[in-house]
Amino acid sequence: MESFGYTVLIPVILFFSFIFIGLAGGKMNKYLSGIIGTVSLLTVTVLSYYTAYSYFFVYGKAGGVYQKIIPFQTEWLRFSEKLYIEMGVLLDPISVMMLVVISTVSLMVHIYSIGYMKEDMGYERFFSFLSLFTFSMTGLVIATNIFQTYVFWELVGVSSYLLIGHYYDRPSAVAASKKAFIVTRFADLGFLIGILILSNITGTFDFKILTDPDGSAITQGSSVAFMGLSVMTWALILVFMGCAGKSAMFPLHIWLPDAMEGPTPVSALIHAATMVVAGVYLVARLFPLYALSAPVALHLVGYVGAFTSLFAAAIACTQTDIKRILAFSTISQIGFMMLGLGVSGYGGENGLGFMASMFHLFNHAMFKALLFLCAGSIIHAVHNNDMNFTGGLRKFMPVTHITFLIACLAIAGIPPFSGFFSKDEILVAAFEHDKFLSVVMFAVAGLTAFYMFRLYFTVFWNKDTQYQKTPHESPKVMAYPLMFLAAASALTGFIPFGNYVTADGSAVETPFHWNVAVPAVAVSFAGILLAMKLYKKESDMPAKISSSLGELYKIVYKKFYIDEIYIFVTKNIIFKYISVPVAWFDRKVVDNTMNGIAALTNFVSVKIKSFQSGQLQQYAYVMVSGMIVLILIALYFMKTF
Amino acid sequence: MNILTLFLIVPVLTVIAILISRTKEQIRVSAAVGMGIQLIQSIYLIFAYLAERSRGNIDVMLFTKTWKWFESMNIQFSIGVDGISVSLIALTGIVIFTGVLTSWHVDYLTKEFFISLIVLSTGVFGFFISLDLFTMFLFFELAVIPMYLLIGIWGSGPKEYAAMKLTLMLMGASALLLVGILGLYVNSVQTGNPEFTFNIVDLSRIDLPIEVQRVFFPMVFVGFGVLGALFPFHTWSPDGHSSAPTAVSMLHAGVLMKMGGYGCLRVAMYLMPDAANEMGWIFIILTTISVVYGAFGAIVQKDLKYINAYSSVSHCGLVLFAILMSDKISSNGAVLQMISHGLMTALFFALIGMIYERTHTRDIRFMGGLMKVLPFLAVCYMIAGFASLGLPGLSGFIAEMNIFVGAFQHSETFYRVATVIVCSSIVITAVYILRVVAALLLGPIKNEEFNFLKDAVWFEKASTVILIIAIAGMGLAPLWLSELISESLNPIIQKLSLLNIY
Amino acid sequence: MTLENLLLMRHELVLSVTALVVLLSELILSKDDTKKVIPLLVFLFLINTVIGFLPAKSGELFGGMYRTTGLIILMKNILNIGVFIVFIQSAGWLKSNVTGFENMGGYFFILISSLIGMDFMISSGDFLMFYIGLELATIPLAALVASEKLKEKSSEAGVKLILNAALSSGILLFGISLLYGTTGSVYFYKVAQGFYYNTLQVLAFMFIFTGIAFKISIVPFHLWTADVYEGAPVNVTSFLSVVSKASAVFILVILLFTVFHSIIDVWNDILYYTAVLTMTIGNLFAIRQQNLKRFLAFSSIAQAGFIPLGIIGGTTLGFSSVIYFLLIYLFSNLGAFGVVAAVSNATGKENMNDYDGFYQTNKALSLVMMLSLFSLAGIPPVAGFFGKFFLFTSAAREGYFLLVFIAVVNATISLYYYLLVVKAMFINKNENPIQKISSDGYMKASLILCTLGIILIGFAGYIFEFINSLTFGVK
Amino acid sequence: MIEGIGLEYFLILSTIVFFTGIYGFLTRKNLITILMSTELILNAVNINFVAFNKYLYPEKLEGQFFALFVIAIAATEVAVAIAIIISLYRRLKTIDVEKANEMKY
Repeated sequence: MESFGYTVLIPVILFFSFIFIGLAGGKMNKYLSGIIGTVSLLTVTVLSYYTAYSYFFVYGKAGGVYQKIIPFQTEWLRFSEKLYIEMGVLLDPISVMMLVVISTVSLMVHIYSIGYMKEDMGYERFFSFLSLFTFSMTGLVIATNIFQTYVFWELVGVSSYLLIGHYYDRPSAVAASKKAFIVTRFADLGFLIGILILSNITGTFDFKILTDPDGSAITQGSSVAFMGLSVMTWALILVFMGCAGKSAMFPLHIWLPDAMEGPTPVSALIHAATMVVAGVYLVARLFPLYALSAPVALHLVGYVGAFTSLFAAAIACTQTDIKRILAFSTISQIGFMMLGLGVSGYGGENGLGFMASMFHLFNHAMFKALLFLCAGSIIHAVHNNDMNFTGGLRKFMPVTHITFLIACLAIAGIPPFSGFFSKDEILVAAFEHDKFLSVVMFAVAGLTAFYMFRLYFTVFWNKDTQYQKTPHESPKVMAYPLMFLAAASALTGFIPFGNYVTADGSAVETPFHWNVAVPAVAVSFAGILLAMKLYKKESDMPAKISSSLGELYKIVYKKFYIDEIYIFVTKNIIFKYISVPVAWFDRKVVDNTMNGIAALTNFVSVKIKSFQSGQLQQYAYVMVSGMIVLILIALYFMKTF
Repeated sequence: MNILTLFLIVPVLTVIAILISRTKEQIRVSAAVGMGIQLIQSIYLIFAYLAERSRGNIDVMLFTKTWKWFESMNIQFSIGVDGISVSLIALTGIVIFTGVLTSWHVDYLTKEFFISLIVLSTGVFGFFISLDLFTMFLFFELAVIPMYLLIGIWGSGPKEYAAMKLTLMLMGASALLLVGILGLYVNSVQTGNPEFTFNIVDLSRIDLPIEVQRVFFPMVFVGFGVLGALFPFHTWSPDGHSSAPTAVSMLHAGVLMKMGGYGCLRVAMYLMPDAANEMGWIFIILTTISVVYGAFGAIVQKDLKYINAYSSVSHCGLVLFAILMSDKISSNGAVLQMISHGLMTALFFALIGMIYERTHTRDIRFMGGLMKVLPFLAVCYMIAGFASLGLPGLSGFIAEMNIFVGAFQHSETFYRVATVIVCSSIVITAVYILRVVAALLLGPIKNEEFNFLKDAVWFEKASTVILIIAIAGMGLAPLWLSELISESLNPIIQKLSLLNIY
Repeated sequence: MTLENLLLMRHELVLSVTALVVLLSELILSKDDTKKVIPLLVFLFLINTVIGFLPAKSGELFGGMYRTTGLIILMKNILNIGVFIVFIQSAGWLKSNVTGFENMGGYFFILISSLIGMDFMISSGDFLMFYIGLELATIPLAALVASEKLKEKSSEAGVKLILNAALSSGILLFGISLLYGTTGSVYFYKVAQGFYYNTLQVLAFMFIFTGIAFKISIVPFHLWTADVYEGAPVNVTSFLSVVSKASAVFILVILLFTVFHSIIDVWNDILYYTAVLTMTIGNLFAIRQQNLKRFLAFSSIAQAGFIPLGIIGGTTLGFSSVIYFLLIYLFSNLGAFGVVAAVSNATGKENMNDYDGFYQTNKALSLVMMLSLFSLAGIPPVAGFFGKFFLFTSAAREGYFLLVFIAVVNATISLYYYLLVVKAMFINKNENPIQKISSDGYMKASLILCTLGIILIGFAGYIFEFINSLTFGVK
Repeated sequence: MIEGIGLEYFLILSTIVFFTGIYGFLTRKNLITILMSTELILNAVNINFVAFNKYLYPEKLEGQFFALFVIAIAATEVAVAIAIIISLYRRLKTIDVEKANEMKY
């Protein structure tokens, strides 16, 4: 058995890279910081790959089942004998897989950014925060206990905040970063309370104990507590709330499209490939609990995933901002993953959904990162985010064009690209589990193909736009990551994922269901053809269709007015009807009460001043009458004896 | 010589040194040196304490020393420390030292300023080392009074009003407190204790009748609670903090408000556990309101210091809330929160002071984009903000998590519901912190004149860096501090939980 | 009666000698040299004060009309210290020509006679001696209050004092006559034996209480105080507010503890109500005052309201606290009055507004003033805190928590107006602050003395222990 | 001992005189009259002392001595009071008590 002790270096290297670039970045050559960041990431990637290799192929299995290995653990904060936070490394199939995903995408993004951010003022800051993010994200996935997850959960949130707000002199970026942080923070409140309840009923934070399918944690807290659901169900629903926030599930998705204000590499890394799937990861991490202890919560996960998926896909069809389309597509794809988890059971054949969801997560990371980086490339070339201002770019940017097409095919689920395999398995799982959901997901698959190719055709075909400056292909440092990711998107589908990543660690057979795969591919093709018809050539068809849909189109275009509702709730209700009154109450009522006591004292003081009239006889009068009153009091009290 | 007496002797020597100084430079240097020594010995005290503990000394209080003072009243000058006071003394050492550094530029009546500041800090040090309620009360008032002059003379805005209000409200609170401790004293003759006493250690061995506790627990709790910004007696805080000069805001929010929490824990809860369990719920409601109300109040403020003052109300409310849970984890969290809030609010006020000196306004509506011109201060401000909203890796997170986890272990639903409500403050905190950060530091520069601002100078950098190191150190490696405190909480919690029903 | 016996009343004897020497020396000295009376007097009085501290025996004289104990000697010493400080504070005022005093010897003679009266009053063993002492203490003061011929306020104050005093002593006498009628004696110990719950006797007690409360200026017998304090010369005011008040408190406590102890329940109640009234009314009036003398008058009324907290319950510890409090009060109040006197002598300004920006020009004086006021307000670490704290403690030990609470709240209110003065001196801006005042050595010495007292008495625990050892067994 | 007249008559008399004095003190506007009223009060006291002494405790003369001292001290009091009143008169040109109210509130 190899000790995986070196894995602790993964976050440690990144942390020091962050500190070093952060403190010394301003004082050295600006490109050096990029190099340092990339080199440390390269080291981390090598380590991750090595870990993955030794875990999956050499040491990880015991008795045919992948074990949870904790090579490193140190106590960080002790609450009580049983409740303590440890910082450690937990290796199991999903965390190792996530390490690979994170390090790969992050490395690509680092390399890409060396070129992309070249002219940026905050170059060192950017790389320092990238390191911080990668550190937090790796910390999150290798967490040994739910509190460690929470710690890094918050840290990825803040690095996301910092990176979205990279262009801090742009009010829109500032607003977007704020929104992202606050919305996820609100979701984290649910997560935190969920943790509190979990810790209260199980008395532990440790994942190993919590997720032991034969352990006591599964059976605890199953008594009905509140509104017909068990305590455990409530706890897991609250934890899922946190996941929904981070993974932009409806109705907490509103921050993600705005988060596109950040630099595009950031969107690729954080808001497409890694951080946003943290929610999925966490549900997967706690999957035994969900599956065995609180099936209701798991259903909720599935339904929320399905609904969000459809909802976001519909919106994506109407948007014109390239990055926003990708953002909604991300939301939609994460919905897929959530659904995959939601329709999964624990172990064996039932665990197909889990495995498919993880598989999709893996594939999605590759092709979505690719999409974003391509988008970055496009934006870099044309200096515009809106797809209506682009067209015919295939001539100018061949590499971007091809890689983008591969990614589109992958996301649309066209065989043999990676998306096909994972999406197919999710659909199979859904089909076996819940017919209704599977119908919904078929529709989403079609919509996905449509809107992605709508984007593809509009940008690369369509009209020949006249550009102010002729667009050019991106430099090599940006092109290589695209190529690498394109290769990954094309090929990762062939990985026999079921052998490695499953809910209970033992391999799952992934049978090929023709009755699901064929219709799915057909639907996708239909979507692509429709998009081709509408957008390959410049035409007024799309406009006609949208105007014929009228109000419906507008509602979808306006993203179902969710943002407006949020603004109404925050600005009008919380600000106007809570905060302002609280501030008013504090100043006018509480404070004035205190001032009033002082004023009253003064008032009395003025009122009684006539006693001191300066008249000698009045003094004597008060004296004599005061004496008489005192005498009466004395005599009165005497009677009691 | 008892090491603790040094905490009182050094300030006296410093004051003498300041008195005989001739130039402003000499005054500053002697103040900084004196307070530097205080800082060093307060850090040393932690190690000395740990060494003594590891030597197997299991007394409740270490380094104790008692002098008879007023024998016929059995009033002693009794000092000693446990883990809680040691860590709060370290906090005080840090804050007063950085406070002196931030006041480097005080030009008007420099001598008097530093003397008042040092007298104030002496009161705080004395408060934390006292084991006798009489001396404790003495130092409590000693710490409050210089505040009047400090705010009144060197403050800004409606300083006279604010100073008077702050002083009177705190002294009014001490009226309640005084009656409370006299109540303890008068009822201290019980079985096992033949003589009236103010000594906390002696008092803790007595089981006071519940009727007595019922009367005096609220008095002591409110008395200290006012200093800890207990709703609805917190209104001195926004006015006071906003008018006070930088160092005073730092010390006041950073340390003085902690005396409230410490007193509640050490006197109210420790000495009157029955009443604490019985009447705790009233104050739980008040502190819950404090936490949420303070946070909501902070959202709409426009003055930087007001925002911070309301946030202090919220954070200090959390301290009292946690103490009232009479649970070891949350009490540990309470002490951690005191330290954490002390550090970060000191940092906040220091930074606000520095920014104010440059921009001459504290109104966030007229500011923006300072990140461009004052990168150092801006980054520090953001770090303070993150600490305040409970970012892991900084001190606030540790404290809050201890409080939430601990409070949620309570068996009664009422307490858990209160905990959930209090938890929600983390979101509201995020809202107002980010709002300020966005309005103040980010975005385009609103005022052309701001383009010519100069970033921090050496003493400003020194003071902020010290505070940030402390905040991050506590946030990254919380275990030793938390262990230091929690071991000392044992006697208190034992006393409380012996009587708990669950 | 032997000489040795006569030495029992050495305080009064030495004082009488001093008074006569001063009076005679003025006759001997030529007109231009009259100022030399001051150092002579200060020297003599210092000797007198020191003699007071020499060890002495307890005993009785004149068949029990006069008695002395360690405690009574302590009280007299406290009064001596107070008068000594008042004397050296008045030097500057006497030397300046605003007074209209041709012969300073007269001033000193009158004050010393008043002090002799107080000493006799404290030492009295029967009501006759008590009455004589009381009148001897009061009547000369009235003359002194009215002595500033050039000021109209002065004679108005004199009239108010003498007539009110006459009324109150008439009431007091009526009470004594009733006591005599019901017990058949005017000796304290005999009266105490025949004293019990009897309507007529309680009536008599109330009359006597009124007479003494008038001197302590307890509400509702306080109304003369402010006017008299304002009208009188500053130093006479400080004498009135400190020495005169302290002596009246001493005799009140002695009477309550020895003569009227059997109706402790009655006077506990009476003290309770009057204490609350006195503190509150004193504070409420003090808030608005602009004239510093008048301000200090009301503040001293409020301070008087704290004294019953120590008396109430009738414990020796309370008695010690009262004496301790008065000792501290003496230094604090004289410190404050000293500064007011210094300023008033130099500039004639007595209003609070005049003190705006005082710190800029007169650092030492404002610091003394601040310390004195903080001591009056009961702020640590100065002595006033300890004095008040012990009063509160002794009341609390008797179970009067509500009273203590009211008292502490009143202490907070009093802090407000003391801070107003501090604010004027330190915070308020003023274009033309009072010029730098160079006070004479006497004033400086007195202020240093007061400051030392204010700072040290609190910390020196053995002073309290010493007092407590003397009060032990007073009942 | 006066035949047929009991102690109570003296006491009634002295009480009447006492309250007459107080009444006079409170109502008369002339300072001298007020001063005279205080004399009435003191005289009431003297009546008391002498009467008590004579009727109840004739074996000792405490009461009578007390009365003598009261008379003497009253005389000094009057002397000082009148001196002050004269000094006030010099400035106010009146001895109306209501005019002596410069200091108030």
